[in-house]
Amino acid sequence: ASGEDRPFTINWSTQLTNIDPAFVCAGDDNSFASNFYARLVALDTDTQEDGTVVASTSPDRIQPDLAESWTVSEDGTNYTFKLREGAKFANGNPLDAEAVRYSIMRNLTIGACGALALQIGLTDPPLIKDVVVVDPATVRLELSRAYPSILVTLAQSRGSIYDPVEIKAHGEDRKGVPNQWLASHTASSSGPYELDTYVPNNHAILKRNPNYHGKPALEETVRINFITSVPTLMLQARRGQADVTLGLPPYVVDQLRSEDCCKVASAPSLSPVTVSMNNQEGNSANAKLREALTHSVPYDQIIEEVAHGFADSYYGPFPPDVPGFNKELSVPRTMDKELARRLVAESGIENPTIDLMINPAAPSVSTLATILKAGWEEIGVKVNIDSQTPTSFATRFNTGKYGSALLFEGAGSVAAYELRKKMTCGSNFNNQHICIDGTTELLDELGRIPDLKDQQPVIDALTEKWLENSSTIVLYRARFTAVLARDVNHFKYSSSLRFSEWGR
Amino acid sequence: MNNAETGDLLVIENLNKSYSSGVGGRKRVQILHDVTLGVKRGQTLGLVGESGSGKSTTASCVMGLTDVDSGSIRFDGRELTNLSRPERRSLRKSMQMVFQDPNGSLDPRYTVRDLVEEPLIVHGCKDPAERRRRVAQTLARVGLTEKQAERYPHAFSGGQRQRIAIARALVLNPELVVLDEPVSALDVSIQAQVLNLLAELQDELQLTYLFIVHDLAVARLMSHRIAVMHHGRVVEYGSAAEVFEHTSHPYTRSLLDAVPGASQPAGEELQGANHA
Amino acid sequence: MSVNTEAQVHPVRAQQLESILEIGNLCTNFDLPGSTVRAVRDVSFQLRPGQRLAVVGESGSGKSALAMSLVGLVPPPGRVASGSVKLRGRELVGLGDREISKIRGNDIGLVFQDPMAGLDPLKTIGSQFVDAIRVHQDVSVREAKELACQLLSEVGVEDPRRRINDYPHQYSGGMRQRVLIAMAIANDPVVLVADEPTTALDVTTQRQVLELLEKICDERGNALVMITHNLGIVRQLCDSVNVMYAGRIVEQTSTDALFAEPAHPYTRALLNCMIDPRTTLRGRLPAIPGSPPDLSLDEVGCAFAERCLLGSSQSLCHEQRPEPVLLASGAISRCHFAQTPEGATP
Amino acid sequence: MLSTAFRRICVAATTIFGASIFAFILLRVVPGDPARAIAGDMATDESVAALRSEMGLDQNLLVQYWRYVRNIFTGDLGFSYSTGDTVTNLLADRLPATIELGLLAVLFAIGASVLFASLAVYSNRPWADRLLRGASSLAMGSPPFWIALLALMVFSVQFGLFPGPEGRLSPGLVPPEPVTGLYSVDALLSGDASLALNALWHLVLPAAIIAIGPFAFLSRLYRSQLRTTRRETFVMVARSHGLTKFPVFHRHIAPHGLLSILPAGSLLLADLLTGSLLVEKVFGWPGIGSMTADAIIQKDFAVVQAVLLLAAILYVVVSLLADLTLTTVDPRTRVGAR
Amino acid sequence: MTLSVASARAAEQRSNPLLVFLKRDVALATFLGLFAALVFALAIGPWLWPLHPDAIDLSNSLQGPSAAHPMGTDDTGRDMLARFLSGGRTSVFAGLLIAVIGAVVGCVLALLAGSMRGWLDTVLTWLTNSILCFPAILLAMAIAMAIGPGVTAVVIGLSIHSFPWYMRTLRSEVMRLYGQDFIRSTDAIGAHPARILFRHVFPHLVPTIILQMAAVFGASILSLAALGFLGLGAQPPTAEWGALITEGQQFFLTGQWWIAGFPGMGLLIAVTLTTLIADRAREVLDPRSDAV
Ligand SMILES: Nc1ncnc2c1ncn2[C@@H]1O[C@H](COP(=O)(O)OP(=O)(O)OP(=O)(O)O)[C@@H](O)[C@H]1O
Ligand SMILES: Nc1ncnc2c1ncn2[C@@H]1O[C@H](COP(=O)(O)OP(=O)(O)OP(=O)(O)O)[C@@H](O)[C@H]1O
Ligand SMILES: [Mg+2]
Ligand SMILES: [Mg+2]
Ligand code: NI
Repeated sequence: ASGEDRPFTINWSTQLTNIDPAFVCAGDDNSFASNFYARLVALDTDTQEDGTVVASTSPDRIQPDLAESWTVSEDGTNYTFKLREGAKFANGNPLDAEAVRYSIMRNLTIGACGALALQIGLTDPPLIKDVVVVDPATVRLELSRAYPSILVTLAQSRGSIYDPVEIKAHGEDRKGVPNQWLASHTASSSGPYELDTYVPNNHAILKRNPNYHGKPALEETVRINFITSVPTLMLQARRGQADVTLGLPPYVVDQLRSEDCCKVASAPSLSPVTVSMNNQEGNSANAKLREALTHSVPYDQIIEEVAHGFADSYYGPFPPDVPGFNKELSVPRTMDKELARRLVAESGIENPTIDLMINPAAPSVSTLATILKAGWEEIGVKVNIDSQTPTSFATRFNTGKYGSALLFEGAGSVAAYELRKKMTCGSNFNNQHICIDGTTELLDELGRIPDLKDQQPVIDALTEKWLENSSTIVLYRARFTAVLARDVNHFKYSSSLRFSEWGR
Repeated sequence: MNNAETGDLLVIENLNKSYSSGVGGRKRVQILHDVTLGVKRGQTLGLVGESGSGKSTTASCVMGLTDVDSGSIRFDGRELTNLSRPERRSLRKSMQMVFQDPNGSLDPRYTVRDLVEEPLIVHGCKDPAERRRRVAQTLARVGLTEKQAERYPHAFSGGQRQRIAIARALVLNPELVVLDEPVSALDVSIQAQVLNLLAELQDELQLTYLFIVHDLAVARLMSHRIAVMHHGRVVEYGSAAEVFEHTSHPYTRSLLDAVPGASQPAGEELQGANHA
Repeated sequence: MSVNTEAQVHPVRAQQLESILEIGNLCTNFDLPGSTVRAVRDVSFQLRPGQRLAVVGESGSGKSALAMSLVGLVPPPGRVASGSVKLRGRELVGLGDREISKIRGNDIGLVFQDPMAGLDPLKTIGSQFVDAIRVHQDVSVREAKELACQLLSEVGVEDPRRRINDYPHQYSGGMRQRVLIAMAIANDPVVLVADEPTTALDVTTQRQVLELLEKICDERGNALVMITHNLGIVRQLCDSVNVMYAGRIVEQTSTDALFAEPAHPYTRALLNCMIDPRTTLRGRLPAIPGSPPDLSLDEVGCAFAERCLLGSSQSLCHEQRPEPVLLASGAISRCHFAQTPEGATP
Repeated sequence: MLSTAFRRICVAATTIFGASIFAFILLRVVPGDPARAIAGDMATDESVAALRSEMGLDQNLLVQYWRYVRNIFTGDLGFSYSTGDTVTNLLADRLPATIELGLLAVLFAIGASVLFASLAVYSNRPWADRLLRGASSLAMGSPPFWIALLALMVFSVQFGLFPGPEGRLSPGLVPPEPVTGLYSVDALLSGDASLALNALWHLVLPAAIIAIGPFAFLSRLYRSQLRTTRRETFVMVARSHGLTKFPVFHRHIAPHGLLSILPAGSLLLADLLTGSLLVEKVFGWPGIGSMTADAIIQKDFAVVQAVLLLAAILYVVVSLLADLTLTTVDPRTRVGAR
Repeated sequence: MTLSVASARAAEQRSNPLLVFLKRDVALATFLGLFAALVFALAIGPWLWPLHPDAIDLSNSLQGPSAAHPMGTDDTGRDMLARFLSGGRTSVFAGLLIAVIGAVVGCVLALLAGSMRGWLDTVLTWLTNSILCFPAILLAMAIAMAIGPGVTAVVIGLSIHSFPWYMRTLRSEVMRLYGQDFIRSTDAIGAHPARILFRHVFPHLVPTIILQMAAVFGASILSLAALGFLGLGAQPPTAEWGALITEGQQFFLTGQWWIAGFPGMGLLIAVTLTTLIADRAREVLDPRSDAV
């Protein structure tokens, strides 16, 4: 079939679980929901050599979106946004300050992932104290402390703005019991697309939103097929039945790159592949052992064989491209068996064993687990691979009830957020239970510095602590890849994918 | 109907038996109606009647293989109908049964010796040598050799199998043997062998037979007394000669007349009798 | 019965001219894995129009196999191995399905032993009847039905017009057998073969069915081959008898001769075994010792020798197979001693 | 007769009752907290507790069971958190796809098994029989998901004869106006023959693969029934009346064979369900099978429970129907039987 | 009754069943031989083929079949022959386990239900029917989902489905046997019910049990593989044929057919052989019946 007589088709290897922006945790869910909701501000973009447009997450380069302009108070705690006049939801309701207030408050109070991002790991007192409607075109965000990266957060799906009227019409939210309707429907769109049809785990059809205040979507209609079978994805990509194929495993991307059906867009992502370890309990609480483990992983081979080159290496609490990343500090660890054996001996644990929790449904996980197991057993660490279904994997991981877990992470795009989330002692969200002396003070200090450049020394100090502690094993940072049909000329990557700037 | 004479080994009085049938077993079909019979010690009672008239059911009741509805069965003066199961089982030492189909009534997985030995084991004969002796003796009595005893029932012809079944019944030296159509499944040429054996054994061991059969000729040949059953009732009961020569019930007459090759019967009589 | 005085002339040839059905050296085998059951062994006889021939013998002697061989219906793995079956001079063995089907039902009617299983339980009596008629007669369904009703009333089914639409399970065993008989004679066959038609029936019903058969043969004048192991039936219904033992016909004789002067020791033994309800008194019965031979083995000598009062002691009987001998009485007997004084006359 | 039917229905009802208890217990007593699953990983403990009481999970099992049954009767099968939709909607969405596939598969299975078994038995050639048995044994032993992969590779990738695993229609085609929910039928109804063909073309390969299991099972059953019937006396009787081989076969032998495979209807259904569970996944078919497979991986209790119950009810109902049909079709058990 | 050929054969067969089977039935002997060879090869796999199923060799990944790796290697360079053998062991062992567990439980319940009758029979029949109305795979899936995926869960799930399956057939068999004259005749000699049950009824169930075990075994390894394929059965790094197919599934279309190809073939062969053996055995055990 030629690409002309069908809608712009995206084949996506994912299983969405929820499309309520306040509720979603996973990156793919976020991306999908992003298409239907406007945000106050937008990220700036760079164009790569291969022509792919990549969003930058630097807080210094935030662009206006629904908010035409904004002012920040001296102490960095009050943000006042001036909204675009006449913006409307797809159903014609006004897209005004009240809608903004309602949406942000909903995300904050729902008690799920949405709140997490906005509140930096549910700190006390909450980061966002209040959202105030000044007039229908003006809204003020009151923070409890300075946090320059709040704009970056608002530029992503957590800043989604939806129609309070329609949500209320479909059942109020109650605490802990979310509006079930929103889980598989979208409230009237404020974003570039409207959701026309949605068959979970099967397909969705997106229609251009004529009332969108920004640049109209490139394609009138976008069809998204949710296909998890790799052969299907590959076959359809080959036959030109999909314009964009997302989520293909690297070896398939590698293979397709060499065929003339398609081209490959790739961009540095914020998705590290790590082995998270419980820093407080079990054998993995032993820092020497953790360090030993980091030194007996065949990094090069993994990047070569598993990631097929679509990866970069680094070692640190957050990946490159997150503002605040320090290249000097984040030197990748290397395979050194001698060192590793010595470290195991120093750890004082006899016949160490660790449990490696995996979710075998995710691509390449089995392969990675196999490689890790082999590598670690060589230095005398016995590995029990513990397979879990996606749900119980997520539950166990998020509640911190695991030894170590192989994980494809989606990192936040804000360094301070990442550090807080990962290093705050006793936080529910510090699911690795990393608690190092002195970090609390450093984190507090970080919260008092309004400017990113001034934050850097503190970030570096925290990073060093993290490194010393060998808190996590970072295997690599995966590059985002998309296989595009030959005639797709517009493609933009950001951590919350929006399809509106994709097209032929 | 004659009442059972006193001094009979087995006395059946007013036996009633019904089976449940129909939806959820709600309907009950009465199979036996007030059956009253007696078997004299050392003699044979022939029980004849067409198929489904309740002959086998009577035998089952006597053996205690099914429960009765009402009535009494006395064996050697002992009431059987209210016995407990273990008592009933131990009583079977002196009552045994031979079934119609010699192929079906012998467990094909047992050798002849095991089959004949089983009643002894069941009734607590612990001494293997003693058991062996009695098995050998019984087998010899029914005309089977020691060598044949090691074979399985399948290796025998129908007549021989029926001998095995008889040996199994006899090994406990019972007083009463219930024979449920023991020759009906056999060919004429073999039938005589078994009938002869049964007659011999009765003379020799003073056995009492309740002999169920539907062949009138055989009944007459073997029985001292005959009872004719029809639709669950005893319609005729008396000594063999009485029943055959002075047939009182029309059904018995029709049975007698229907035997092919016998003298030609009158058609009218037939019409009247056939309402089955 | 014409008696041929030339003792050594083959019996088949002797009555060739007038016979309607002629069976010559018929052998029927069941091929089992590893062995062959030779159920019918070298059987020859012929049937004249109107003759009523009984085939008697104990169970497993090959009676049914013989009956089936006549119309080529031996169930697999059985097959007619050799020999011929000639109907009015036309060879039936080896005919194709289509050809022999024209004979079945039309020239040779067959009645089976088990009336309960003989009718398709899913089809009405009428439709099965119509099928049976229309294969041979070019009539409409209506006419066929009409004919069927006539036949049914002829065999004593009351209210045939209503009952013809009934299903077989609505008929009693005796009535089913009547229906089967009616179907078998629907196309006026010249030969009616009845394979133990009454064995499965009650004594009283048995008698009625026999009378029906007798009536039919009287009225239609067809030949009858009656297979039975009941000598009483033979006496009542048939004029001549073939006695089978272990797949062979050991005696061919007339009914009268059979009862008066049985020629073969087996026949005599069989007669002895009959228990007459009117005359016999309790006592020792003359039994035939032993049991019939295994038909998958080849017989050496006379198959009956083991059990024979005469032959068990004779080495001749154990070593040499007896040939059929024509006796003065007109009977043909397969016994070495058929003509000895003891054998020829009682 | 009526009371027999009534009794069968009662038995069926108790069976379904048992099955519902089983399904309920299975997914309620075992470890794992449905509320946690629904509320999401990041949910706070209070919100999970709130949801628990909302869902009635804090009540005793008997009450829970009662609620569960009551909900079923009001058409509320629960909420599927993994898809964010009610289970009732999901089923309504996906059932037609599975039904369409299943119907064609049944057609294939019955057609092929009746045809081949008839041929093998009718021809009475040992080699034909051996071939049939070999084929059915092979079919019995073939893992459907693997065959599906193979078939995809051969027919779709190598030869391009059939579409790839792209669902019910070629991408971009608009589904017909729903009437029956079966695309091929609906397309015909709306007069779009090429759309109907496209739908059929997508159906053929998965349906054929799903049919393999039922084919194995049915062809064996039918063959053995034919062979048993062939030995029946009434067949010999019909032959003795002069009917030739073919009329006897199609008038007497085949009806008995067909009648006797009727009771196998429910087993066939179980086979079909199993097949579609696996094959739909490979073919990306938007039906119940792939939905269930996903739901199980996602630990989506509500969906699994609903599908379990649905399968049980279907099974019982189909066997009941088969039973009742058998009693009406078979004259021996029909009204008026003496 | 004459001493027919069939019964003579039956007698002969009882004297030494296996030998006589094999002598008479070349096909059965062949199938049994092949199956035995397969099982034997799987059993002695580690000695037969020295490579370890979990030993990775990244420099040798995705190699096609060769002398060094007769079944090729997977994406981490593990030897597929070693994995095939180890996977087969899992499959076959789990299949056997399910067949045996089901047989034991089902047989005990069938004997109970068939001999006691009454309410016990009613309850057990109800239980049987209630469980059997779920398709086996669905039930096993639900159980695996409830107690967490893995071979154990699937074995439990499939056993829960297999025991009623045994029970249903065995119960009716027990009922049938109790109606038979040889059981009644044993009752008539005064034998204790327990003796009748264990010495007479049970031995007659054995052929049925064996045939059913063959069927359950075949169906179980297929179901096991199906669940492995769906990600609920054997979990990595355990090799199991179904799971191997899943692992290889993604490579099927890129040309590395051997990863999923051989395990699928293994399944096909093992189950087909089981079916064929059961068929033939049924014929030999009961020459009149046709295989269903
Ligand atoms: N277990 C049972 N349940 C219901 N009805 C039964 C049962 N056993 C026997 N009957 C019925 O009881 C009646 C008498 O049966 P019984 O076996 O006593 O007859 P019979 O005289 O021995 O006949 P036959 O000569 O055929 O052996 C028959 O109508 C039979 O259908
Ligand atoms: N299908 C078969 N397979 C193998 N042997 C068979 C088959 N049918 C019949 N026989 C054998 O052929 C021989 C003759 O059988 P046939 O049925 O002709 O005997 P019969 O005289 O009719 O006996 P009955 O009086 O019992 O009907 C028997 O030894 C029997 O075992
Ligand atoms: Mg009886
Ligand atoms: Mg016969
Ligand atoms: Ni009467």
